[in-house]
Amino acid sequence: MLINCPYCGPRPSEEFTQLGDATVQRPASNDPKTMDQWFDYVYLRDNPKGRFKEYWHHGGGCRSWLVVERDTQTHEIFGVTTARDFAQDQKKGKV
Amino acid sequence: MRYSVFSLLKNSLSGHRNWAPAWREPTPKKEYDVIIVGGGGHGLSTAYYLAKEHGITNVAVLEKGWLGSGNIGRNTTIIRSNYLLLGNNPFYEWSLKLWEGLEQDFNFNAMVSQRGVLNLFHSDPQRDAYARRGNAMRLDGVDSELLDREAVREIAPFLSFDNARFPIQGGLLQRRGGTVRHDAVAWGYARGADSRGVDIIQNCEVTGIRIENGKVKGVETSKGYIGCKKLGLAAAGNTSEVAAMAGMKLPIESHVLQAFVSEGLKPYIDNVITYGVGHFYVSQSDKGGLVFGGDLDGYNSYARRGNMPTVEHVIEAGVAMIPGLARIRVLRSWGGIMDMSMDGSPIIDKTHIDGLYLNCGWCYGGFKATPASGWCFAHTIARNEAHKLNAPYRLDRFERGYMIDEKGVGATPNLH
Amino acid sequence: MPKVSSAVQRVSALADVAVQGRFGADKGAPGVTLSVRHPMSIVTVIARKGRSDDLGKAIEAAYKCSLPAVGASTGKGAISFHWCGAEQYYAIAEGKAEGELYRDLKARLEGLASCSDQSHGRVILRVSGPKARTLLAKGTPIDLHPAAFGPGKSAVTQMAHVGVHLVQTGKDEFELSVFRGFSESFWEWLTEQSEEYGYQVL
Amino acid sequence: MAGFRLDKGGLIDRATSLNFTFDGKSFTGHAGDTLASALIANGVHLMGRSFKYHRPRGVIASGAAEPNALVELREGGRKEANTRATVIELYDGLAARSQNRWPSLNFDIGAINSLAASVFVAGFYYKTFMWPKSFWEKIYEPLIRRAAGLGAATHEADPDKYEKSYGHCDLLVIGSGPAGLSAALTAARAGARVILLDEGSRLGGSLLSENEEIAGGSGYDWAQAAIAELASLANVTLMPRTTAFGFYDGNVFGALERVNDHVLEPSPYEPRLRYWKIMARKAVLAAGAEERPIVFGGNDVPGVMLASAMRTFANRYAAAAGKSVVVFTSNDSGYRTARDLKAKGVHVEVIVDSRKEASADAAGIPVLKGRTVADATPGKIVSGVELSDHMHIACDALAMSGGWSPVVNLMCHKGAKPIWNDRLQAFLPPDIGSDFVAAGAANGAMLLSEALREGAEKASRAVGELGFKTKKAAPPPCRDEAYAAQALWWVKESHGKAFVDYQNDVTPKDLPLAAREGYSSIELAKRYTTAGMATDQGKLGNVNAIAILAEAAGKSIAEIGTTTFRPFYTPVPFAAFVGPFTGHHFMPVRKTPLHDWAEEQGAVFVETGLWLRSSWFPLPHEEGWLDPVIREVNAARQKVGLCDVSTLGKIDVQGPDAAEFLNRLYCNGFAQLDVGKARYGLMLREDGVVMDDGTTSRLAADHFFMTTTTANAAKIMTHMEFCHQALWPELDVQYVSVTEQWAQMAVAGPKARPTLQKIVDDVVLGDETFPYLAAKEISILGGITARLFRISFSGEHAYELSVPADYGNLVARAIMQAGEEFGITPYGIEALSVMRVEKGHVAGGELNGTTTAADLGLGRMMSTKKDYIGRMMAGREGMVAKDREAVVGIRPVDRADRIRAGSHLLKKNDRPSLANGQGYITSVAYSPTLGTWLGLALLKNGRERHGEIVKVFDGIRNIHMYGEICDPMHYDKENKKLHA
Ligand SMILES: Cc1cc2nc3c(=O)[nH]c(=O)nc-3n(C[C@H](O)[C@H](O)[C@H](O)COP(=O)(O)OP(=O)(O)OC[C@H]3O[C@@H](n4cnc5c(N)ncnc54)[C@H](O)[C@@H]3O)c2cc1C
Ligand SMILES: NC(=O)c1ccc[n+]([C@@H]2O[C@H](COP(=O)([O-])OP(=O)(O)OC[C@H]3O[C@@H](n4cnc5c(N)ncnc54)[C@H](O)[C@@H]3O)[C@@H](O)[C@H]2O)c1
Ligand SMILES: Cc1cc2nc3c(=O)[nH]c(=O)nc-3n(C[C@H](O)[C@H](O)[C@H](O)COP(=O)(O)O)c2cc1C
Ligand SMILES: [Zn+2]
Repeated sequence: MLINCPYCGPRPSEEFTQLGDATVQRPASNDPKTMDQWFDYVYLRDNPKGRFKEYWHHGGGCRSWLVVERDTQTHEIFGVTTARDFAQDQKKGKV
Repeated sequence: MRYSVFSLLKNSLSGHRNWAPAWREPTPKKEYDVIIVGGGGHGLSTAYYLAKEHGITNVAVLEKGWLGSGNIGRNTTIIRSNYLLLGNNPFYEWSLKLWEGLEQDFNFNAMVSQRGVLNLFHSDPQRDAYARRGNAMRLDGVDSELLDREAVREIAPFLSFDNARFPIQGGLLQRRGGTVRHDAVAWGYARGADSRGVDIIQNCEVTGIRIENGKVKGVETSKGYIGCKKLGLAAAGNTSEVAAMAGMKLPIESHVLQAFVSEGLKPYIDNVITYGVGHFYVSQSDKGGLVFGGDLDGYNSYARRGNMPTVEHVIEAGVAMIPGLARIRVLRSWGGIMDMSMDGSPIIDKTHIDGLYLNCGWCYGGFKATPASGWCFAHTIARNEAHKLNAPYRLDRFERGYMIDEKGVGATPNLH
Repeated sequence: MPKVSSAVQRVSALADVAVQGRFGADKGAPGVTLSVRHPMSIVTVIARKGRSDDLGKAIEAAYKCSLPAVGASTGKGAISFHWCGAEQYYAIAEGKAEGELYRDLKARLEGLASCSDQSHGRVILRVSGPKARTLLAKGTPIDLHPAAFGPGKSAVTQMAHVGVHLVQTGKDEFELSVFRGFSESFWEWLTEQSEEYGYQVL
Repeated sequence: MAGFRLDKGGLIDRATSLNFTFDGKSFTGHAGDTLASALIANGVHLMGRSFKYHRPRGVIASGAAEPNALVELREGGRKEANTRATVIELYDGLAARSQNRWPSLNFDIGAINSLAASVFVAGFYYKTFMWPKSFWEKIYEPLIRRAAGLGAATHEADPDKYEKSYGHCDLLVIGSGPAGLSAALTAARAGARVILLDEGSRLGGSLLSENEEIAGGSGYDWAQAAIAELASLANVTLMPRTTAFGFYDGNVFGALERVNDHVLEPSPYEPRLRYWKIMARKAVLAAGAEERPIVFGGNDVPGVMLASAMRTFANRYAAAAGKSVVVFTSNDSGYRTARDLKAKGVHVEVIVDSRKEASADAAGIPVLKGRTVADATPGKIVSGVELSDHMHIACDALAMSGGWSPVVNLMCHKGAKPIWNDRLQAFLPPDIGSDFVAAGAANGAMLLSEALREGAEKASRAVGELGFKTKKAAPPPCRDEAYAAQALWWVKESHGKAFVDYQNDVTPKDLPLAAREGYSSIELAKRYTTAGMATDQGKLGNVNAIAILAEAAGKSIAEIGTTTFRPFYTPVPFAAFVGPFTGHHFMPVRKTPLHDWAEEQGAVFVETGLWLRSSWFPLPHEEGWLDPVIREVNAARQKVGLCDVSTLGKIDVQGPDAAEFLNRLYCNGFAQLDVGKARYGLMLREDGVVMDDGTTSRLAADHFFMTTTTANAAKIMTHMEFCHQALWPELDVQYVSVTEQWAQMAVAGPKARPTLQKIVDDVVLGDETFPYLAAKEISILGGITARLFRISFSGEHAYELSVPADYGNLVARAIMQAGEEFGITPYGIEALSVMRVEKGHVAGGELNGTTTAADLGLGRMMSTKKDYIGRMMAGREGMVAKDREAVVGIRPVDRADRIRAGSHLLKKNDRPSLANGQGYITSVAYSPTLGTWLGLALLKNGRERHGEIVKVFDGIRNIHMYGEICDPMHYDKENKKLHA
């Protein structure tokens, strides 16, 4: 598998590690009433068959966290952004 | 038709033209008492024990592909009960006990081979961890032995003792562990279930679950709607997808695990041996191929195939452990989809939906569980309550903070 | 600060390992030439949030050389800058006093970047010769063909299970830097892989 | 013709004779031969025995698909099993042995299995061997295992070298026949970077073995010219002896180059094999087509072979398969063999063509149309054939052709299924997009002109998509051989044993049996009969198996479909995937900056992750590990010790938000830490479990120096990057690993201060000037930059000193010198561990990935005033339950007993059972300070059980005793020594 790192260009997956779903958001509150949200964030997964946005870490390269959109059935990759940009968009409600 | 030497000889006289099918190819009935989704090891054994232990025979197993096409047909066939934690150990030991009498029970030679499982260790902390594990087994009377380097050498003199990057210090041995001919397990259970009246329906994909007033009514399938009173999910790597049909979101991710087989060889390795520093485990099939595997590819996947980095990782570890492998050729690689749970342990439980039961989260260790999983799941479905053995495998354990995490890596399924 | 006594010498991690000479296959001129650059001054420079442009200007002003773009190197005289991650650079210089480059950068880039001295943490190896590219292709997945790489390029990658910062410094000349602790192991790999071409250690 | 070697022609070098042995017998061949062609030229046909029935077998094919002629090759650590005689190039000194036979190839006892063939049908073993139960492992299985398998492999290590390399290209061309050459030429002329590879020893594909005409000359000459042109271009890499074995995501191809497999031993410095990962922007599969055998009685008798193989042996290797040949074909290509053999002076008795209508040129050889061969006479060499109408024809070789199957394998490796084509009676490659396309015979283009045209067209389109402009050029003119095929799978009139899958001895009766018993899908039938599961992976037999099963199941071939194509196209040696990372080079070794010093001090090193760490420093008279460890502990407790702790993870954390960042990472507070101070910090995972601990010091308002445990250093760095980049990108914080920049040493003991005082510049190490938890950048030895911390893992008055790594050994020596008068002693991680256990400091054994801060007795560190990773999940019911296991101390009741880590704890009077388990011992040490073994344990509700006597269960070592639970801090509870 080749991942096109926005910084380093296409690199094989041996330089990366994957962490899973990037669409879940860490809840902002520590209020016990938000426990359900936390549980959802830490434990539950949509686990889709098909398009999936996921975190990858370019540990064997520039050490950036990336968000890769990939098909979990075909492994086709549609796009890669940095986790930083993704998070900022997420916080602005864009994703 | 009972299988025996005599039936074989008798049939050979008639050119083997009179063998009865091992299972029927029935058309689905309108309704069943119990429908099991998934014709893998767990689904088939569940049906078998529902019929055999609970007398529930109006049962269908729905399989989207061919019988045994899932992980039961693609695993590295290792069975053992060398678990550490209370939630796991008694369950897997019960499974091993069932394996020990299985073939006579279902009249099919699945080649249960208790050739011993040896886990190597290479450091003091690893030794301590294995001592802890071995002691957990001994507490319940399960066989386990802690071997030192010389004792390991006696069993497997061909391991890399000399020029190793991580010298072998010893190993944990469970002699009752071993291997089983994987496909035959599916076939034996299918035949056993079928002969007790269970309908095994291949090429029948479940595409929807009908629920009314919080109660299961039936399933939509590629062969039309089929009603049922109870529905058990045993869809392994596809559990999330099927559970989503009932509106459930699970603590599960699907990951690919690869396995490999070498060209056929004369007897080369007698036991199952696992490496302690890289991910590698190997045994030799009765056909002569070295069957081996390693770690997950490390990314979510529903494709039953992996990529080269993992192939290299696994095989590098293999030769680090057994240098003699170098010139042996790897024949074939394939993959299976694991339902990786968030603590590495399975779930066998009722759900909040009346009549819907869940069996999933087997990660890469569910083959050895096949008998006990079916046995416990059948119990749970028949009695509508968990058996003592599967009581810890509750779905709500994550929410409540009672994980059964043997590896201690937390909610990171690709590390389990 | 008192002067470091002359008896106090930096010792390269490869001091005993990188022995000079001609090794490997004897096919005429060596296919690759290897050397250890030591002692060097190396400093990680990481831009403060939103200060990349100002950092570029400050570097420009202080060292008469621009901050490199992603995947590139720049250099002027004794100092060079190499991209090594998001808004992250190695400043590398030769012939400086202990800690001098670090103190210098830290003072000049106050508020614009965070600097950490890595002079001892990384070992820089030079690889050159007609087979340099073929040799490195045994380790890195980066396409080093002139159409894709070339002098002035800087990349971070992995070779032989070890993280490597890779810079092309000339047509057939590269510099690799690796963590000090791995350098001996990496050197063993590098020299073993060079054997078939014949190699010279300077 | 002398023997079976043809007088003229072929690509062998008659001037170079090579000696070799087969089963100990000496033979001679020529350069350019394969082992198979050389044996055939010597009149040897019997080369192996089959898997189940031990049938005598000879060569069937001439290349990679060969299922029968497998041999053991080479000796010692180089010995390899199952090598195909058809692909191993002959070299001088080659020694091969036949396999799976006893006592000899000629007389093999195992052949009696044939007598019981009527019982040994598909799946018989599932129905038998169940009684008595105990016989399986003792008797049946060992028997089966010994009978099964093929060659015997060595357990010795391989002395050869292996390499890995990456390749890059615009266009990868797999196969160098007419289609591949024309693809490569087209792309290369347009300036694209091309890699052309072929598994053959020479490039040229079928043009090396067929009589073709291209551009007015021979196909061979055209190929040579094309190869010469390609070789002259800088943008082309030619790779003969290279097999593309797998197609992976991202258009990455695995390939295996046999650099030195055609010689007795690789020359020094050179690898035997090179494993390639080729990243191709585009790729063309020009892998040709494979001829199919026909299933009839005795289709495995030595002397029966594929028509194309017989042709190849004659044309390329100048080896005649026999003196009187019968050709049996269902398509035109059999005629080609007949003509070529005749032209070479080999007598062809007759062509038997199953088609009633056929118009191919037989060159005057008699043709029996609409007839089929039912049986070849059994034996160790064919002596004649019997047609279905009982006509008998004598011969000593039989060429068969059942049609051609495109080599689609690689295009199906990602799961796409090939598509059945009725006209060609073959499976064609699926359309999987424009990055990887097929051309030539691999694409079902069976004519030479089509192959040449398709190669050019597909390459042109592929590189065109990358922006290269190709010149339109008409393909060179050529002579086409007609190709028309008719289905013929199985001659049912056969009497003798017929084989679908040669190696696994699958017969055409096994498949209907499988269907009858319910194993009717092709995948189930494959597993039940083992058809297609042998070393050739059904390259020859699968289509026949599918067709026979289709008929039995009453379905069409298209409905039945194929089994799944998987890597590896041909089997790949383990060593190839390993490359140089073997033995001691399996993983890189990481050495600390104090390694040389430690070595001087006689350290015994231990692998800790990738690091080598000093575990103890034995004196010459000391044996074992306990004595030195005791001595080292005593020295540190009573005098002063020096320990290398450079492996700790070290991270420079800087920037305006550095404090805030740490505050969110650690469960305890860091925002208020004073400059010049160090603090112990604890990090949780998001699920509330403890992840790591370490001391972090504030060197400046915006500069922290963080340390992590050795084991978690990389993980913590990655975790920080995640938290910063994905969770809190708004923070202005910078951090970088400086683990390798700093040599770090612990100086501990009552004399640590005076020792260090002698080497530091300008700092007075008094309790006021440098109190407990002070942290400062200083200089030592007259100007070496250093960082000094007054922290202690041992519980003694202690310091940690960081100095730039290149000075590490020197500084360590200087400290030794400074401490000499106080009796300074180096201590290793064993002594370090003893002291931390004595002090009850938690480490790896307790931070086991399931313990909470509270379990470790650190619950009060969890701040209630801030958000931090893990805060919420740590509050779940099960995470705060009262009966959780908490850290306690433990000592044997009988102080002479030795407790061991991994022992379980039970209530004093409870029976052993896992359910009764109360916890387990996590760490132990022999404490010279207290004169007893002691340890730490995790015990249910442990904090309230100090003083309780428990049963210590160490069943696996059969050692049982009683232990006394106590405070984990075994020693100096008041921390007097720390502050001394
Ligand atoms: C490479 C590999 C190696 C392994 N090694 C071992 C090992 O050595 N030891 C061990 O103990 N375990 C091992 N395992 C794990 C073990 O194989 C699995 O945990 C276990 O087989 C899972 O249970 P199962 O047999 O019921 O699953 P499966 O056989 O996967 O059964 C699930 C079935 O559900 C079907 N299904 C899914 N969705 C639907 C639907 N919508 N409708 C109808 N049917 C559906 C699937 O087609 C499948 O047949 C390994 C797994 C793999 C892949
Ligand atoms: N009737 C017949 O006799 C008949 C039938 C089919 C094809 N043909 C002829 O065969 C020729 C086909 O030409 P072509 O170029 O398509 O094929 P080819 O057979 O000439 O070349 C294919 C090449 O691919 C190589 N190859 C296959 N798999 C490989 C792999 N995985 N890695 C590396 N190399 C691999 C083979 O070694 C071979 O050299 C035409 O001339 C056609 O007329 C004849
Ligand atoms: C224990 C075991 C042994 C196997 N042995 C062989 C073998 O000898 N030959 C072979 O071709 N495949 C063998 N396979 C692999 C199967 O052919 C097949 O690849 C695997 O069951 C996955 O199915 P799939 O490739 O059809 O998806 C084996 C598989 C397993 C699980
Ligand atoms: Zn990158």
